[in-house]
Amino acid sequence: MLEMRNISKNFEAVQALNHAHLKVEKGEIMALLGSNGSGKSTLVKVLSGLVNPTGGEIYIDGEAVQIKSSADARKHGIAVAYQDFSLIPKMSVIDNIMLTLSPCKKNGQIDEKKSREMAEYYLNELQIDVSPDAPVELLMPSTQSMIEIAKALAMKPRILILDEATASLHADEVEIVFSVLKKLKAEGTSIIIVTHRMSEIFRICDGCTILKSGETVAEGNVNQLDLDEIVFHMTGKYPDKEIGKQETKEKNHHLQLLLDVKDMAMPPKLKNVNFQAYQGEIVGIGGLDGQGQSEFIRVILGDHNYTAGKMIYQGKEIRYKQAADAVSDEIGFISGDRGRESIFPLRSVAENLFAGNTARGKLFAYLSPKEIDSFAKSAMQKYGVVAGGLRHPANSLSGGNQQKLVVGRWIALSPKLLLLDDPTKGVDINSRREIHRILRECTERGMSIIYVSSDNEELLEIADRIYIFYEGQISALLAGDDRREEKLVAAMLGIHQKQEEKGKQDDESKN
Amino acid sequence: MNQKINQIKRSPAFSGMILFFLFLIVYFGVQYLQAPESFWSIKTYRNFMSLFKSFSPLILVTMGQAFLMLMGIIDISIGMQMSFANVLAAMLPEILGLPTPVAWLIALLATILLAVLNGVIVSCLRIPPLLAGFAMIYVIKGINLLIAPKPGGKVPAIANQVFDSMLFGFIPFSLILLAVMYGIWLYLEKTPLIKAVYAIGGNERNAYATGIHTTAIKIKIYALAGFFTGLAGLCYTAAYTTGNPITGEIYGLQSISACILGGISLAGGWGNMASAVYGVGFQILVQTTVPKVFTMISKATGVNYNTYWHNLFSDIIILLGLVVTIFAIRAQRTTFISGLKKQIKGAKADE
Amino acid sequence: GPKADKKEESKEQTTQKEQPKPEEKQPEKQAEKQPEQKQEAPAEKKGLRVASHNAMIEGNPYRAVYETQIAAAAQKAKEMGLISQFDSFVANNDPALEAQQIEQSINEGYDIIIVNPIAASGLDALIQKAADAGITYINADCIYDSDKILNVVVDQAAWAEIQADYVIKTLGKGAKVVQFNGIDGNSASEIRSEVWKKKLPEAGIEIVKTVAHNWSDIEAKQLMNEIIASGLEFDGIINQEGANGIMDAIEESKIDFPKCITSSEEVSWIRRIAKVNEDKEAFPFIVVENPPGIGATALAIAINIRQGHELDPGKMSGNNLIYYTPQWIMTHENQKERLESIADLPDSTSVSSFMSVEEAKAAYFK
Amino acid sequence: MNKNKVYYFVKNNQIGMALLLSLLIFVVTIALNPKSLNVNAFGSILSLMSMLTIAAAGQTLVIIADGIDMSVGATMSMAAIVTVGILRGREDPMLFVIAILAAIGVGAIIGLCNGLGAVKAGLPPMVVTLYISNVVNRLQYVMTGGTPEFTSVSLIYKSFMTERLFQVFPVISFFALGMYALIFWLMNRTRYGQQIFLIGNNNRAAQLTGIRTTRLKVINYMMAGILSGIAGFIGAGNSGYIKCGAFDGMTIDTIVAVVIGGTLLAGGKGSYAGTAAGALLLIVLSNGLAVLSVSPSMKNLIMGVILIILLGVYNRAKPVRA
Ligand SMILES: Nc1ncnc2c1ncn2[C@@H]1O[C@H](COP(=O)(O)OP(=O)(O)OP(=O)(O)O)[C@@H](O)[C@H]1O
Ligand SMILES: Nc1ncnc2c1ncn2[C@@H]1O[C@H](COP(=O)(O)OP(=O)(O)OP(=O)(O)O)[C@@H](O)[C@H]1O
Ligand SMILES: [Mg+2]
Ligand SMILES: [Mg+2]
Repeated sequence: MLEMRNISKNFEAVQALNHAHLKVEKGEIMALLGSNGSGKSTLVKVLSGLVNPTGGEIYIDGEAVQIKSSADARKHGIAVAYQDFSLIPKMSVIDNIMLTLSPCKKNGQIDEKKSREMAEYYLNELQIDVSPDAPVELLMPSTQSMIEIAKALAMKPRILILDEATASLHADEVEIVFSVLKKLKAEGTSIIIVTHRMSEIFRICDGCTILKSGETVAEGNVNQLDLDEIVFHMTGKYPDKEIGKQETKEKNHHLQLLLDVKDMAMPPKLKNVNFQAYQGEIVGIGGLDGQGQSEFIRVILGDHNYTAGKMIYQGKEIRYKQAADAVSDEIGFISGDRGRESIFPLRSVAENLFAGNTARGKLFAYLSPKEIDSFAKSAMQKYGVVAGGLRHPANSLSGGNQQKLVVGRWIALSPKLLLLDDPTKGVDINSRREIHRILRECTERGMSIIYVSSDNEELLEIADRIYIFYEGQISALLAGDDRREEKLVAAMLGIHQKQEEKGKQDDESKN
Repeated sequence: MNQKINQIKRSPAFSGMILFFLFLIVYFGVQYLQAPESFWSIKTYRNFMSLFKSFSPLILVTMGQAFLMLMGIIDISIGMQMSFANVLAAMLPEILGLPTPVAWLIALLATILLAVLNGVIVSCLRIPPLLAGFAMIYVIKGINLLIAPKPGGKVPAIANQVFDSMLFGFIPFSLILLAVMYGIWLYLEKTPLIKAVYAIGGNERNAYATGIHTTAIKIKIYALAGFFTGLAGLCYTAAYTTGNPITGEIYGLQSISACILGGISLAGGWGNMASAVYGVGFQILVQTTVPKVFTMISKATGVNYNTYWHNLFSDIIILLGLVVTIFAIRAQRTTFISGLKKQIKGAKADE
Repeated sequence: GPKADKKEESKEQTTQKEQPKPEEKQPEKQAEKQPEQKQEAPAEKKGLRVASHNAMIEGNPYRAVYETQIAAAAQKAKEMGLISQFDSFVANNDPALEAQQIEQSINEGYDIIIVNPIAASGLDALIQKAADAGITYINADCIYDSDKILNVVVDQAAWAEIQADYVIKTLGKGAKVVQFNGIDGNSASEIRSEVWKKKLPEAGIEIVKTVAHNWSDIEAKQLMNEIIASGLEFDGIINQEGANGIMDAIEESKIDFPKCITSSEEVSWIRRIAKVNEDKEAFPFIVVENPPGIGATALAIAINIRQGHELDPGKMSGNNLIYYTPQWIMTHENQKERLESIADLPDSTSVSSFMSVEEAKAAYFK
Repeated sequence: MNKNKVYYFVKNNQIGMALLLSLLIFVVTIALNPKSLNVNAFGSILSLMSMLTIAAAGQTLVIIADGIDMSVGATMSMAAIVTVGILRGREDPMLFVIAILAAIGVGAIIGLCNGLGAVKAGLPPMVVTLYISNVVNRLQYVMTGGTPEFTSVSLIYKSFMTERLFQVFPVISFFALGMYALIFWLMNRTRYGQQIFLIGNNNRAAQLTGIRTTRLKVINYMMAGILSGIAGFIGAGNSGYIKCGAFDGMTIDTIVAVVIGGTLLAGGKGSYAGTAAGALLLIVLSNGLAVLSVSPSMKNLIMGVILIILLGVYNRAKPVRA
């Protein structure tokens, strides 16, 4: 039905795809797997016309086709629910679902009534409970995600692609989506699912294609593969069963309380959060995407304003108005959303490393370029950033190196508290290890770290204690022997622990 | 009823509407105070109606600009384009001896073509619209001056008579024309084309990802704006019976600020044609009323304030109007969002 | 505010100072006025209402002086009881606003409307309307093509001829000149240019370059700089305005003075060129006035018409055209006395004359 | 291979290209009109270029920080009028100090308004600075009653400001050099400069890195206002006759000079050297068209087309399809 051969794509210095393959049959559900940054989304976008490949061919029903634009993809019956959405924030739910699909009356105007009926059909099908006239920007991420899926369904595609569409969905929503997918499969639709949730693969997928660094490293039937093998193909190593079982440091009691957050709320994203970070520890924050972790960490930084509760840092109650206030109190922040929140793509490697330093100090005092260079040089040596040169623009680096640049920027300044929001997104395994090593060294020197991650494995590996967020609340705190994958997953999904969690929270609030 | 009011309050044109009606009251108030005895006569009506005649070119240009701004594009050369149509319509009969209707048709088509060229430069060459506008002003000014080195040309008197006429003795021709053009918007508003325009203005990448031919739509809308601009040029020709190569230039910036005053977002995807009309109406009323207010003040106090003061105050009022509009829109949007902060995911999609 | 009042005052002073200078018969005039004012008692009762429409004043010093002088003349007429109301409107170069303002004036029933328009066309419909309403509509400064109105303009052809004659006399046959126009397309600028383009070649003088400085000293300077930089050879300069800018460029590049320069009547220029020529005639020049007071003259004529006086066709140039011939001319010969006559004018203004109501009557009426 | 090299040079060396194009245009001009090769040509080009470069200093800073300042011209005019008004043709050194302080003050106030409007209030910079510039422009007329009482600085000062050493090096070009040193120091030798580059490149990242972006951008607008004020002060001496709105036309020229000099309109990348190169290109082009007696209409047309070509080469936005 669909076959992609030898697809390559370079983004400047980054090779996102390297002769990748993908093949899907009619009525087949194919899982497209790979670690972060392995090129899954890029492959999907090549198919949907959003990315112009450097090379390769696409065959549909055995015929070579040219996909030069999204409209071309549509013509071939390809519809995608994008990882980063394709919704128009200010437009209503109906308009978003029916954009380009609305039936017209004889006079060329949109038949609003029919259009509404059709949109409502898909809303019902996916059991999305929203007002069809609400602008989508007002909706929760999970609802937006459902609308994105509805939008793709409404195109009645022959090939449906869901790019991590389930990442921010709740368990019941995932069920609904899967039942719809099964129906479509029965109707002969080919489906490609990109996901990081391994359980989903075995539940619904037939085939499986694994990408690593832009190359297709494995293709096959799901029942021929087991989880370990999949992980091996994705990462190049077998999963370490020992993860999470490492010694707990149990040093909390000897150490000083650095940050104490009490009953913090920021409706509707955060409710009643109690949180502590001690000096010299790494506190992990886990949970599904969009459960309030990012907001929480930005509240600490002063980038968001909270409406209730208080924050005590170094024994003093604080309320930052902006990130600069926090930074001058020696709090650092590293975002995983590199492009938007941390890298200065046009500025040189040296300037990027020096950026944290740039933000401090007298505005008009003499600043020699040598100072910047020597700072950058030493940071580069320490943190192993591989760069063409200090003067090259940051966007000439590969993704992993860009991220190391950002990490290096902050660690070189050794703040008292370092906040990290999924800092290893799209970072390869070695760089990731490197970053972890650096962070551990830092805690030894007394730095405290709050580490948000969407990757459970990573959390279990690096964090001393793990707070898990669910719907804006902390659903569990895992410390010591509790730090086990199944507990973590359960807390993330907010499933079995309802009572337990309640009790725990009561405890916390009593404290 | 309440629901209706709420709907109006939420409309993008709300703040523009308030500004407009506020100044409409000022306008009539001044008329009344100037001559209370003759206020309730036909004169007041005629005075008001004559606004449509004089300003229909600006109103049409603003409507054309509004189409583009909804798509997130500004075209500061649009005023020059109007002059292009005007110069062609006036000069072609003189230079080539063409009959007037043919000349006017050519002027209209040529303006549409020029607008399409502009669209190609912006959407295919992907030059930022602001800079493209600067460059196009040079180009079109050059062309206009080549066609008509000085104001002039041949315009038959009948054109002006028709344009100046009143249907049934009380509806100005220009008002009808404007109503028809607004009708075009009312029709288009419900078509997939304008939905696509909003989508592109809201988020171009996502509109593209949804399968919208963004380039094609942009060029279509440029052509549509060109149609409005060309028509504005013809109105100008009829109203002033002359071809003037450069006087339209100021309409470029005036139309943009009118749209913003009316509540159209500079970033695109937010606003509607009513916004543009209210905005330009507000601007026109300020321009025409402020000198009168000063006349009244000087009559009352005996102190003469010259035109420099009129202009200063007009500009200050428009600047304030701008500030009010933008804050109003923001307030509107925050009540919309009712406390919901912009969500990380949504923001990401903006990229 | 208070600051504004002060400005107004100071401006009035300026104009008052300006007025008497070119009009040396001022005292007698004042004396004559008293009895006449009584005669015009009925007109006073009616109270003429006057509206002035000017295309723009910002960025155009000429029109700015036009504006202040017509306002001053109107103020005087008001004091004398000849008119009851004077309002001034400026269209900021926006034809729509201009048309709108004129239409409103017509609707509001002003008796006299004096227009210095943006362009020489485009107002026919309004003129018709004004005629129907019995309004005295006078077009001032730039000629407007219509037989329904009276044009009161400076005789630009005469102005240009005076300059051309001077250049021909000074340079003689075979000379080369650079021509500086105002704004291409502006009627005054075009009329002058046409005269020069005809007269100079006839006299065997070659115009080697023609440029337009948009009545701006800064642009004139840049253009002159470019001309000098291009290595163009020329003997003299025939010019409409902006002589200061031209002079700046000449001094800046330290080239020799050309053999002559012509210009109109900015006081700063007059003083500057006079200084250059203080001891001997180092840089032959001629200054010919193009009085911005033409609007005030138009007002005087309009009042006469409303008072029922009849225009003398013999004193007009065509049945709807009154030419005001430039009178204030300065060359090296009369440099001293001319300088003295403007001794108390500030640098920023220009020499300008206009007619009082009586003078206008004497000059153009039966 | 060779082709690639040329492409790489053209793409990545905008300053070099601007200079190269300027040279090319100049050579063509001379070839078509050999008389135009003379000392005065150099003097006049240098003088005009210096003035434009000085005027574009503030614009460079603002555009690098991802803003735009449509009030450069109005600020310059205002400062020039204030300068001339204070000097009143006198030459007392004290008065010069007062005049330049006043020019700086005028610039700072206008810049502050721009900053508050464009950054604090978050209005679109293009629109808000444009309207503020309108108001500033109108204020000049109200203040002076349309025609300033004094239109020129004293003769001696003026001839100093317009003096050309050896007929070639105008005094004003030394002011331009001084301005260059100042801006170079500001942009490349202070945290201020570093910060505006970072803000222009990625405002959100700069904010999260701890830069007080709002404050800095307001300061930057003020800085631009001050620089425009200084430019107005210099212009008052250099341009001879000052009237209301004398420098209004400068605004667009500064934007064009900045952009064709390699500064990104979207901010984050650029240099003042580029602006100077852009100014040179504009002036040489305009000079060339004048020297070749191109009519004003053709001059406009050619300028526009060349601008579009330059923008097409250097200022294209990224395509939606990656
Ligand atoms: N538009 C772009 N410009 C530059 N680099 C890009 C662009 N899009 C993707 N990349 C890079 O290409 C590589 C592959 O990215 P891609 O989004 O395909 O990864 P992915 O497999 O979908 O990862 P994830 O699981 O995190 O979604 C990454 O290194 C990324 O940084
Ligand atoms: N145009 C360029 N300019 C400068 N350096 C470049 C350029 N192209 C490639 N490089 C260098 O080549 C290196 C290899 O890039 P590449 O994207 O293949 O790295 P990578 O192995 O994928 O790293 P990561 O896994 O961290 O993303 C980059 O780090 C960069 O320093
Ligand atoms: Mg992805
Ligand atoms: Mg990589």
